[in-house]
Amino acid sequence: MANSTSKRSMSGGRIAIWSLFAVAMIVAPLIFRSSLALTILSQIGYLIIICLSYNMIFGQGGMLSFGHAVYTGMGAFISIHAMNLAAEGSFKVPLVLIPLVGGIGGMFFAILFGFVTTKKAGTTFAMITLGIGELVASMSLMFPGFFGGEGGVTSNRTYGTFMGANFGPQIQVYYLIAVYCFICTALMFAFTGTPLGRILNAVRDNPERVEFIGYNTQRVRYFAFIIAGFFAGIGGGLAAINFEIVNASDSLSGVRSGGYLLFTFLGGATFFFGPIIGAVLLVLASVLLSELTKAWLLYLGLVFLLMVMFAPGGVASLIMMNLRVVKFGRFKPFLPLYAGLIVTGALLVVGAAALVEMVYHIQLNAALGPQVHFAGLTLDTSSMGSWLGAAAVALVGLGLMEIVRRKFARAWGAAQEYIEAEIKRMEAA
Amino acid sequence: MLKLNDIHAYYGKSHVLHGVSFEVGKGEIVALLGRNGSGRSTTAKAIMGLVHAEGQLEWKGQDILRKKAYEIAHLGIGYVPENRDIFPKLTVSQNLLLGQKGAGKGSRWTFKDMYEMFPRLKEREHTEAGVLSGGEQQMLTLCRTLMGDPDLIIIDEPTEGLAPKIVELVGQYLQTLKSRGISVLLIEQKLTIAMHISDRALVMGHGSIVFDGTPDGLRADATTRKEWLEV
Amino acid sequence: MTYALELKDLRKSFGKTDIIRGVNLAVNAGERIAVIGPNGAGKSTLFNLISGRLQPSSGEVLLNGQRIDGKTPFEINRLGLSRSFQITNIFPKLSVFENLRCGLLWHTGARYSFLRFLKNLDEANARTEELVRQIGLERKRDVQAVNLTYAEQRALEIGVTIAGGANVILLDEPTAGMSKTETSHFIALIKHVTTGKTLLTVEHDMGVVFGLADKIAVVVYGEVIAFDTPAAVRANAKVQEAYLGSSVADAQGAGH
Amino acid sequence: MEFFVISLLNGLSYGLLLFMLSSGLTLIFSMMGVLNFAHTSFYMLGAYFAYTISGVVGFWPALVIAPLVVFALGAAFERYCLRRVHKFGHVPELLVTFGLSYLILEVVQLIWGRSVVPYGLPSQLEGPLFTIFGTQFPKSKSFIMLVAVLMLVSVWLLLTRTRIGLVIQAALKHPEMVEALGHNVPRVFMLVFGGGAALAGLAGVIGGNTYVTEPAMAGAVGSIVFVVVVVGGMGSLAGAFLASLLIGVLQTFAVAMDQSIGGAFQSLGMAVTDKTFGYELLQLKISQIAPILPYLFLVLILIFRPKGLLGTRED
Amino acid sequence: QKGETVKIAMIEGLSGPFANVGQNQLKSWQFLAENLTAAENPAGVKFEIVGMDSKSSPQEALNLLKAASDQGFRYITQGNGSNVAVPLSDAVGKANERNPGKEIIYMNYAAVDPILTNEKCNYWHFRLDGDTSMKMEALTSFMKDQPNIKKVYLLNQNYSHGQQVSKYFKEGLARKRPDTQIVGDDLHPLGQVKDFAPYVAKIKQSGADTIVTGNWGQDMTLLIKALNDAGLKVPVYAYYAGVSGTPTALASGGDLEVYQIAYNHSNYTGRMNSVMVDFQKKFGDDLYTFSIYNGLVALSNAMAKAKSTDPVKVAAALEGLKFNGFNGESEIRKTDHQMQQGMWISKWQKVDAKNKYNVEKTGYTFAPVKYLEPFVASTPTSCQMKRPSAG
Ligand SMILES: Nc1ncnc2c1ncn2[C@@H]1O[C@H](COP(=O)(O)OP(=O)(O)OP(=O)(O)O)[C@@H](O)[C@H]1O
Ligand SMILES: Nc1ncnc2c1ncn2[C@@H]1O[C@H](COP(=O)(O)OP(=O)(O)OP(=O)(O)O)[C@@H](O)[C@H]1O
Ligand SMILES: CC(C)C[C@H](N)C(=O)O
Ligand SMILES: [Mg+2]
Ligand SMILES: [Mg+2]
Repeated sequence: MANSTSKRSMSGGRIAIWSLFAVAMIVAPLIFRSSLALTILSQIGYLIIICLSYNMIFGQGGMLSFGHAVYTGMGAFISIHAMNLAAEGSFKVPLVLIPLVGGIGGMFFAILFGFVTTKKAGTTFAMITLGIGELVASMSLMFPGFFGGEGGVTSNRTYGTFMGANFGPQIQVYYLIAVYCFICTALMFAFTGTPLGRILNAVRDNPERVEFIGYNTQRVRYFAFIIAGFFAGIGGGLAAINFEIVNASDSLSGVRSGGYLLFTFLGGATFFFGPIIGAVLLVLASVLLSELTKAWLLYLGLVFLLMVMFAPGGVASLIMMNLRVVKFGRFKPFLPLYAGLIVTGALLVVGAAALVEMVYHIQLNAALGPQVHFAGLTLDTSSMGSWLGAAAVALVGLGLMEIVRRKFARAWGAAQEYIEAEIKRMEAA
Repeated sequence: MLKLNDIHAYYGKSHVLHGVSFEVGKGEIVALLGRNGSGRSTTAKAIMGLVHAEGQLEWKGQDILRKKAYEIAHLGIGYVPENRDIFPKLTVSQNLLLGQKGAGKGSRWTFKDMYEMFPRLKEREHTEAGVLSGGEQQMLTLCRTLMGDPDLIIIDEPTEGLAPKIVELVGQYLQTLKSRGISVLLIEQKLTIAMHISDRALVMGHGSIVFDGTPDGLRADATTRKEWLEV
Repeated sequence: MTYALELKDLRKSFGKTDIIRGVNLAVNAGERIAVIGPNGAGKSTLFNLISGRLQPSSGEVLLNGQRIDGKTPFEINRLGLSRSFQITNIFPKLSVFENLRCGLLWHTGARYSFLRFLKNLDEANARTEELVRQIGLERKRDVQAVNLTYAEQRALEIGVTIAGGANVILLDEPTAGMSKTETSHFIALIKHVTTGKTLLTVEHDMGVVFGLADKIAVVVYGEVIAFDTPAAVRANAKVQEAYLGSSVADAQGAGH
Repeated sequence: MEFFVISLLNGLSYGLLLFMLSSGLTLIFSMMGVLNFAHTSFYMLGAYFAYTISGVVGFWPALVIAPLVVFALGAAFERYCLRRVHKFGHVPELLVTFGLSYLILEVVQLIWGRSVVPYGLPSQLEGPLFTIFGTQFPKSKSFIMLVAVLMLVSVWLLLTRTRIGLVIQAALKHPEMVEALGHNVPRVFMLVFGGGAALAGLAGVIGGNTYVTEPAMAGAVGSIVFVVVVVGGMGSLAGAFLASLLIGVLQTFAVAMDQSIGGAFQSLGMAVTDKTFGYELLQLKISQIAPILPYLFLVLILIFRPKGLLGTRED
Repeated sequence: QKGETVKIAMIEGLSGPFANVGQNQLKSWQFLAENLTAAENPAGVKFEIVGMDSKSSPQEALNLLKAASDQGFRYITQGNGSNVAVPLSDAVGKANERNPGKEIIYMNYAAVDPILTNEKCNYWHFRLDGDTSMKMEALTSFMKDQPNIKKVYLLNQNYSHGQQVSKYFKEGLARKRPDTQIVGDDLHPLGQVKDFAPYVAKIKQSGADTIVTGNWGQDMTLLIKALNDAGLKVPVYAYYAGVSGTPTALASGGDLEVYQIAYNHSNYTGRMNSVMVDFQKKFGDDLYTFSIYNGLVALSNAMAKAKSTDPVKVAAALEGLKFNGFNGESEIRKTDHQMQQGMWISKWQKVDAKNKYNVEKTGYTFAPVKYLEPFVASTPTSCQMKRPSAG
C-alpha cells in the first residue's frame, strides 16, 4: 500500500529494487548454467506472471478462483495454434509477439466466463470457477481437433528470427521470457496504483460501500478479471513457447489452478511481491523437491499445513515483519537467534526426514535391500540403530529448537512492543 | 458478590487497565462512568474472561480470573456488550433461545416476560435479527442476556441509539431487575439516567477507578466531574 | 419548483409487514433536515429506499426532479446523492487517505481507469488532502482504517460520504456512540462540511437535533407525522407522546 | 417402461450415494462455513480403517469403530489445526484442509500401499436384493441407500432438536458473545467437525467395499461433493438431499439420451457434416457429457439462483 | 562395449494417481536389467535404470528430460500415457536436432496412441508395445472366428485413446465381420463416472452380446463392478484388465467373462514364467509389462550389432532390428519404429492346473485363449520418417 500522493517520481529505493530485479534476471542464467536450470528459470519467469495475475483477483480483489488455469491454458492453446499458423505462413506473427496473442486469448475467455462469474463474489464465485474449471478440463479432452487429444498440440518455435535469434536455444527463450516477465511485473505493479486497482481493493474490503460511492462492484470485478485473464494468457503463451507443446492434462487441469492458489498464498497474497516468491517456490517444489525425495508430497503437505497455521501471511509477510524490525534497528539480537533456530531446526528436519525416508524406503524399495542413502549418510532400515539414531537426532533437535524458540518468541515480543510504542510516539509527535 | 482487586488487563501488548478495584453487592445497581476510552468496556470484558487480565477477581467468593467465558456465564454473570453483537442471520426468537443456558428451566425469565417488556420484539419474533432497527437490536441484546438468568448483569451502554422514551423505559427495567435481587453493573455515558437509578457510582480514568461513591457524592464532587467526565 | 429531494407516497413492506406506509416529504435545496422517531419507526429504511439499497414497494423518489427509485446505489450516487451508515461502513484495510480518495474517485472522472496513476490525479489528490484536513485526521492520514478509534472511524465515515461532492447527503445516526464533547465537535464538523448542501440526518440525541436542523421530520410507524421547524415540533403533542416521552406512555404502542 | 424404472432406481441409488458422500460436508460447510477439501480424504480413511478393522473383528463392528476413529482424527484436526487458523478467515481454513488432504493421501499410501486393497463385501451384503426386469439390484447398494437416509434423519434431528446449529451459526459471527452467553464454543466446533468427518468415514466404510478402496478414491469424488452442497444451497441439509437426488436422476437419464445439437439441426433439415463449424461440439451427445452435467448444473444454478435450490444465504 | 554401463532414465509418474503402475514398472525395468541372461544381453552391457518422477505431467516430463540430459543419460524410457509420450517424443526429436553429440533415444514401452508411429513419428522414438490399431486389428481378427458375436457394444473414455479404440474397432469389424452390428458406441468423460449402473442399463437395453472397452483404472473396475452387480453376463473384451490393482478389484467383483487383448498373458512357460515368479517372490507384485523385457533385449541386440552404446549408432541398429522377444521372433519396423509382434487374447478365470500363475494373489489368472501372429496384428503406417543426414 505504499502510495504517495506527491508527484515524486519513483523513489530511490524503488528504482534500486527494480534494477535489482532486472539484474537478477539477467545474470541468473550465467550463474546456473545447466539446461535444467535454464528451463527452471524460464518456468519461474512465466509463472511469476501467472501468479501475479492470479493475485490480482485473489489478493487484490478478494476473489477466490479455483479455475485460473482455464485462462493460462486457453492462452497457451491459442498461442501454440498461432505459432503453427505462423510457421505455415498463414498468420504472420513473429514469435516475440506470440505471448500477446496468448494474452488476447486469455482475455477473450476471461471476457466470456468472467461475465458470469464476476456477477457474484465470495463462495459463490469460488464455486462457479470450480465448476467452470472442471467443465473446461473435461471438455478439452473430448475435442481433439483443437486441444490435440491426449498428446496435445506441438509446435516449433524456430520458425523465424528476431534480431538474429531464432529461439532454438533455451537461453534465447529464457531472455524472451525474462523481458516479458519484467514488463508484465512492472505493468501489474503499475496497475495497483491506478484508480481501478485501488477500487478493486475497496471492493475486496467492503463491496457494499463501494456501491454507495458511485462504483458498480460487478463491473470492477469484471474489469480486473479481464486484465488478469490477459496477463494469465501471456503467461500461458510463454509456457507454450517454452515447451513447444500444450497439453490439456497439464494446462487446464484443476490441479494447476489449485497450484496457483496454493503457491500464491504461500508466497504471500497480501503483498505485491508475494506471488513472485510463490512462483519460485512452485517451480522448485515441483521440479527439484521431487528429485530429492520420494516423500515430497508428504513434505509439501506438511509445509502447507505449518505455513498456513503459523505464517498465514505467507513468506512475504515473514520478510516484511523482519524488515520492520530491521527498520527500527532492532534486528541485531535476532541474528544469533535465527542462527540457533536454523541449526536446531536443521537437526529436527534431518532427524525427522531420515525417519520418513526410511519409512518410504520400506514401503517402496524394500526389495532392493535395507540401505537408504540420505543426506550423505547410509541408513539401514533393518537396524535398530538407524531408527533410534534418527529419532534421537529429531528429538534433540526438537528440544533444542523449543528452547531457542521460546527465547526467540520473548525477544520478538519485546521488539514488537518497542516498535508499537515507537509508532505511537511518532504518531503523537 | 463481585469483587475486583488490582485488575490489570492487556490487549496483546498494550496495557489498558492499571489496577482496577471495586465491588458490586447483591441487588445493587452500580454505575461505571468515564470518558471514551477510559477502559470501562475493557473492565467488563475482563470480568467475563474475554481479555487477558491479571489480579484478583472473585465472584460469590470464587476465583474466576482464569476461567473461560462460558464457565463464568454458567456461574451467573450476564454480559450485554456495547456493540450489541446480535446474531444477524438468526431470528429474534432464536437469538433469545441462545441466551438460555441448558434447557432454560427454572429461569426467572421467560420468552413471555421479554415480549411483554418490549412488545416490539414480539412483533418481529420471526424476523432475522440482522434487519432489526438499531434500537430493536439493543432491546434484543438485553433480553437475550436476561434469558440466561444471571445474578449479575453487566450492561455496556444500553441506551445507545435508543429513542429518549425508550431510554426511560430501560431505566425502569433496570430497577425492576434490582427489585428481583439481581445486581447490575451499568456502564453509561448518559449521566442523567445513570445517576438517577444507581445506588453507587464509579468513575474511571486512564484505566483505574478515580471515584467510588454515591451518585449524590459525585454530583457534589465538581472537580472529579470536570476532570474525568467532562460534563 | 423542483425540490432537492422529494418522496411521493413511498411505501415499503417486508413480506406482510408494512414498514414504510406512504411517506411524502419534500426537501428544498440547502436545507438541513433531522429525521427523528422511535426505534424501528423506519428511519433507516427510509434512507435505504432513497439511496437505492432497498427498492420501494411503491411510490416515487425524486432527486432534483429526476426519478431515482428503481436505480442502483451507484447510479443514484453518481446523480449526486450520498449517504453514511448507522453501523460504520468503511474500507478497513485501506488508509484514511485511501478511503477518502476512493470516495471521490468516480466523481473526479477517474472511473474504471487503469491507464492513469492515482498519484498523477492532481485534482483528486488535492481534494483528498483537503478532506483529510476537514475531518481532522491529518495525523492519522496513513493509518489503516481498522486501527482508528471509534470516533475517528465515524469521522471517516462522514468523510467518505461527502468526498464525492454529492449535493444531497444522508447521515444515519452520525454521532451514535460518541461522548458529549466529541459530539459537539462532530456537529461542528458536519455543519462545516455540508454547508450549502442538502442534509438529512437521523438522530436520537435531541441536543444534536435542535442544534443542527432547520426542519425536523418525525417518523412514527412508517409515516411522517410532523415536518416542521424545531420549535413547532417540540411543541407538538403527538410528537411528545410518540417520541420525546415526557410521560412514560408505551412508545411501542403508537400507531396501533 | 422397463428401462425407465431401472434408470429411476439407478438414479435414486446414485443420488443417495452422492448424499452419503456429502452429508458430512454439508454439516461442516453449512454450520462452520469451512470448505473442507479434506472431506473425501476422511471418506477414504473410513474405507481403509474399515478394511483393516474388519480383517480383525469383522465388518459389522468395523462399521461402528471405523467412523469413531475418523471422528477422533477429525476432532483432533479441528482442535490443533483448524482452530488456529479460524481467526484468519475462510481462505486459510480451506488451505489448511488442502494441506491435510495431501498428508492423508501420503500416509494412506505409506500404510496401505499405492494399489487397490482387497476390501470385500461381507457375506450378508453380497448378491442381489431383488431382481427387476431381469436386472439385479445389489444388496450393497441398497445398504448405501439405507445409510444415506439414516444420515439424513440423524443430521436433521441434530440440527432441529438441538441448539448446536444455532450456537455454531451465532459463533461464526460473534464467538465471544456466544461464549459469554454460556456456550462452550470450541467444544461444539470440535464435535461438529469430528461429526462431519465421521459421516464421511461411515460413507467410506460402505463405499469402500461396494466400490473400490484405493488411494485415488478420495480424489475421484473430490469435487462432486462440493457440487452437491452448493447446488443444494449452503446451509441447507434438505437442499443437499434434494440436489443429490436431482443430480443422480438427471445424470442417469442423461446417459440414455443420444441426442446431440448437431442431430437436432439435421432433423430440422440443416446439413451438419464434419466440415461444419464447431462440428466436434455439435456432434457431442448428451450421454457423452452426462457425468459432467453436475458441473454445468452447478454453474447454471449459481448464475440464476445463487442461493442454491433450498439455500437461504448467498455466502 | 562389453562391461559398459548403460544408464536409462525412466521418466514416469512415480507419485500421484498412477504411482502404483509407475512404481511397478520401475521395479520391472530394474529387475529385468539385473537378470538378463547372456543370450538376452549379447552386448554384455550393464543396464542401470534410474526412476525420475514426472507426476504424470507432460511438462514435468520435459523438465526431467533436460535433467536427464544434464546428468548424461543417453537413453530414456516412458510409457504411461500418450499425453506424456507425444510431447516427450517431440522434445527428444528437437533436442537431438539442436544438440548434436548429445542424442537421446526414447524407448516407449506402453504409450499406444497410433499417432506416435504415424503423423508424429520420430526417428529417436521406438515403441515396444502394440498400438491401438494393432490391438484392434488382432481383436477383430479373433472375433471374425467367433460366430456367436453378433451385437457389440463399445464403451470408452471420451479422449483420444478411447476414441481410437472405438474408431479402429469399428473399422476392423466392418472389414472382417460386416454381419455384426455395433449396437452402442458410448463415450464417457475420463474418470468422472462414479457409478456405471446407467451405462449397464443402456447396454442391457441394447441387447448387446459383447462389450469392447479400452477403459483403464477406476473407469475399468467400476464398469466391471456395475456389470456384476446388475447380473448382466455379457463378455467384456478389455484393453487394460491386468494393470496393477485392476485384477484385485476384478476378483472381488464376481465371475464375469473378461477377455484381455494384449501382447501377453500371465501363464507363459519357461523363461518368462520364471521371470514372473521370481519377480513376484521378490516384490510381492506382478510383472505384467513384458514390453520392458523386449526393450532391454532389443537394446542389447542393437548395441551388439552397432558395437557401440552411442545412441546415434544404436538408433540406426534398432531400425529394422529382428530379435527374439518373449513372443518369439519380433521386429522393429524400420518405417515407423513400431515393434511388430504377436498378440494374445486371454481370459480372466480362476487359476487351474494349466494356468497356475496367481495374479495379484487373487486366485485368478489371465489364461491364454488365442495367439495372433505378428502379421495378423500388423497395420500400415503413414509415417514419413525423417532420418538425420549422416555425418
Ligand atoms: N481490541 C482492542 N485492541 C487494542 N486496544 C483496544 C482494544 N479495545 C480497546 N482498546 C483500547 O483500550 C482502551 C480502553 O478501551 P475501552 O473500550 O475499555 O474504553 P471505554 O471506556 O469502554 O470507551 P468507549 O466509550 O469508547 O466504549 C482504549 O484506549 C482503546 O483504544
Ligand atoms: N430487510 C428487512 N426485513 C424485514 N424487516 C425489516 C427489514 N429491514 C428493516 N426491517 C424492519 O423495519 C423496521 C424499521 O427499521 P429501521 O431500521 O428503518 O428503523 P429505525 O427507524 O432506523 O430505528 P432505529 O432508530 O432503532 O435505528 C424495523 O422493525 C425492522 O425490523
Ligand atoms: C471463500 C468463502 C468461504 C467466502 C465466504 N462467502 C465468506 O466470505 O464468508
Ligand atoms: Mg466502551
Ligand atoms: Mg436506524
